[in-house]
Amino acid sequence: MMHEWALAEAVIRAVEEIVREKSGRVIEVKVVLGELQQVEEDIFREAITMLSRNTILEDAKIVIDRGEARFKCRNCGFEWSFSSLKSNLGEEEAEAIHFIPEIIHVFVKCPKCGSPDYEVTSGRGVWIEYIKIEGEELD
Amino acid sequence: MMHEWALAEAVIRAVEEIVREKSGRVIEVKVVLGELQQVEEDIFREAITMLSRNTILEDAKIVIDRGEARFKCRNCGFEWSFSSLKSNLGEEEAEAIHFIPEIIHVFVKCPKCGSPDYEVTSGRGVWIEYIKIEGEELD
Amino acid sequence: MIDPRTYIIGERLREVKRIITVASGKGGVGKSLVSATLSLLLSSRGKEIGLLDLDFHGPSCHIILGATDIEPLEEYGIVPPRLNGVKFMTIAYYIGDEPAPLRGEEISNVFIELLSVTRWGKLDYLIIDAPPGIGDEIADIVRLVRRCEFILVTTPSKLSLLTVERTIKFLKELRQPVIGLIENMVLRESGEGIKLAEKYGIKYLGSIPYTVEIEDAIGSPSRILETVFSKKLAEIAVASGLL
Amino acid sequence: MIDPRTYIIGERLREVKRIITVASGKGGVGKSLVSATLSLLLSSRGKEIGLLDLDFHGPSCHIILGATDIEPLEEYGIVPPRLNGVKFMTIAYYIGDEPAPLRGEEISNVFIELLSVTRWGKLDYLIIDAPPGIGDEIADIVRLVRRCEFILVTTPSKLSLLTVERTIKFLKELRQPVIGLIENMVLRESGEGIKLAEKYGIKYLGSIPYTVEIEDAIGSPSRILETVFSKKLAEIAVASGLL
Ligand SMILES: Nc1ncnc2c1ncn2[C@@H]1O[C@H](COP(=O)(O)OP(=O)(O)O)[C@@H](O)[C@H]1O
Ligand SMILES: Nc1ncnc2c1ncn2[C@@H]1O[C@H](COP(=O)(O)OP(=O)(O)O)[C@@H](O)[C@H]1O
Ligand SMILES: [Mg+2]
Ligand SMILES: [Mg+2]
Ligand SMILES: [Mg+2]
Ligand SMILES: [Mg+2]
Ligand code: NI
Ligand code: NI
Ligand SMILES: [Zn+2]
Ligand SMILES: [Zn+2]
Repeated sequence: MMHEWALAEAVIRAVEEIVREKSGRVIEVKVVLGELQQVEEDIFREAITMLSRNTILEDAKIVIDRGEARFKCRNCGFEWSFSSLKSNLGEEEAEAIHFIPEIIHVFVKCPKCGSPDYEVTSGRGVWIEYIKIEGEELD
Repeated sequence: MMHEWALAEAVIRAVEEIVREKSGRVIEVKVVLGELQQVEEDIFREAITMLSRNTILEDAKIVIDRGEARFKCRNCGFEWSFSSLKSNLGEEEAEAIHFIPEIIHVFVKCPKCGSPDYEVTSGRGVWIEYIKIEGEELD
Repeated sequence: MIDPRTYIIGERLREVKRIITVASGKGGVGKSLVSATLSLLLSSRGKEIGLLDLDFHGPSCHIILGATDIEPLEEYGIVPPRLNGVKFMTIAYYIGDEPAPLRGEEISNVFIELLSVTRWGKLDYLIIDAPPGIGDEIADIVRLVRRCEFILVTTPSKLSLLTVERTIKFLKELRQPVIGLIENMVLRESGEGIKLAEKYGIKYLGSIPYTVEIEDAIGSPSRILETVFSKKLAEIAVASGLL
Repeated sequence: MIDPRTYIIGERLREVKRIITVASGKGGVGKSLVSATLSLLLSSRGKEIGLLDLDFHGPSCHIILGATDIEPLEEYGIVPPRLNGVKFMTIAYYIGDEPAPLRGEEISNVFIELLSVTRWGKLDYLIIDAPPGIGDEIADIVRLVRRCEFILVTTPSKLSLLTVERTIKFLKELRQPVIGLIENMVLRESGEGIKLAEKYGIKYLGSIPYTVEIEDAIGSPSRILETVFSKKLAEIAVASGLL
């Protein structure tokens, strides 16, 4: 699912902008792939590697981590995790959520009370956890 | 401004509901009056005292604190405090904000860029910070 | 940190017999005109009525009712002023003609604040005029009021019917009672509103014709009550069991 | 935690010459019909057009355009499919006929996600169909797109004019350029739209008559282009300098 490239491009552009006024070299960037969006790590890493060429990220270490997706019902307070329901999603549904994570509200209801009114408390999309540049850490 | 009574009533009702299933006596309740709503502390305290009679709060100590109101602009990122602009508010405006704190967006713009699109990061309304009951603290 | 406000809402609505939200999902279908006119009608037939305008971005009921020179009384909370017998609450008292550029969470906060300090007293019906949308708009009413019934409004246009269909599905998911569907601004009967109601087992409450003279009646309760719009709505109120 | 998405939006819109948001504040005034028809019109006159439906609760442009059997292509992002020449993006591709009960912050998130992965390529105009409301709805467009121009739509009704007036004030506070005001669904000329435009120094782009036959044209681009609605809108496009 090749829109991983668009997300990788966003990460690189963000790092470039954020470190623009810094003088140090970028040493390490940690990216968290929220479980909900089901970003394919291999493709994402490949994209980052390709797109980093001739940028300030060229020699940086890219640490990629998975972020657990969790939900909390605004109606009954119940909390649950994405992994507990993944198998119930059809292919079309998973694909829609892959592009727009919030679409989960259309397909998944609170397992306890059935309400669609719940919060995605973590693990939504792609985040940069930190950027290490020489002598500094940004987050 | 007597709607302080309605807010005090809400505090008492909340404490009653929250400690309903607990066995211990309520020892202390801390209430924060967000600066933005300009709740009159004397009236509020009087209301709490009157309304506490014959409730589980009858003998509880009520600690009342003021919470600083702060804002952050979504457009330019500027942060400022309510105290820095209080004097610019007319009486009608202050009264409207007293009833509905969000009305601040109608009268006050970001001091740096003029945008009405900013967040009230703290000090909005009335909050219970904690409830101490015998052997336990709830917050 | 505990927000005490939601705990008092039940108490504030204790003497309100029924709470009816006029909703649609779609904008411009006549929710506000239905809410305000229904309030006037029920009040004129001896019911004790409250009207709460929840459209903070485009409050309309005060314009329809011609509410000028009234404001709420501050008395151990906020007591809504009466207008033609109707106890009426709106954000317009506080913002006048200015825009209230509130975001989602802020809108929820205003709603909670209004529910927790407004003293409606005894009411037969509290009518809530909902804004367009099916997110916070309806979810908050359901979550905070807890015992709402819904009247849905659509026009005969596909664009409205398909959005109202989404709203019906949403209300079903939330297990909310729907009194029925009103088809408004009807130029020629197409049967589409009836079909939609049947598809979801909802009562079709009736259709209201496109009423050109309504525009000149806006601002004057007595003139509104004389329009065809109001006459048809009175029949619908009977059909819904509200009268 | 840094959200990388907003940093790429400028790049995604780099080859888009002008971005025009059709807004109102009020619902049901014809924003979607204007957005979709304007897109068809400009495209038929040789402009390269993108259309983005931002009304996630009541998406309408896909119904107006009769968009069935098309879906976006996944290619280093999302490439919007073409419909009568118009590159068209909508949440309807992903939610079908189901309700998307999204709250304020979630709506912002969907908008950011769409802006950061959609590859519009070269466009003369990107037309954005805004939802009703003047909170997140407009504030997010302003904050994220950064170089929008607005076309405002009202009907001649007081209820619409007063809400659009709030929107105009809000856009002034945000220092956003307004191309002008369209008065839609006019039955008899009242001059109220012109007055509102003059009051705020905005260009009055013209009025569009209430067009009964529009309902039957919905779903068929070729028939829409033959309506009086479309003919008047073409004149307005010229008056606005878009054609
Ligand atoms: N039956 C009707 N005939 C003619 N105009 C109507 C009718 N119902 C509503 N309107 C007009 O349609 C517009 C939208 O009505 P409004 O009550 O503001 O809708 P909503 O609250 O759903 O946005 C207003 O100008 C109103 O006067
Ligand atoms: N000039 C017009 N004449 C007749 N009907 C119209 C006209 N403009 C819009 N409509 C109809 O009014 C309704 C609201 O239009 P829509 O584009 O959905 O408004 P919005 O996007 O502002 O909610 C639709 O049923 C549409 O077909
Ligand atoms: Mg598909
Ligand atoms: Mg006053
Ligand atoms: Mg309305
Ligand atoms: Mg629309
Ligand atoms: Ni993908
Ligand atoms: Ni007071
Ligand atoms: Zn639940
Ligand atoms: Zn600012």
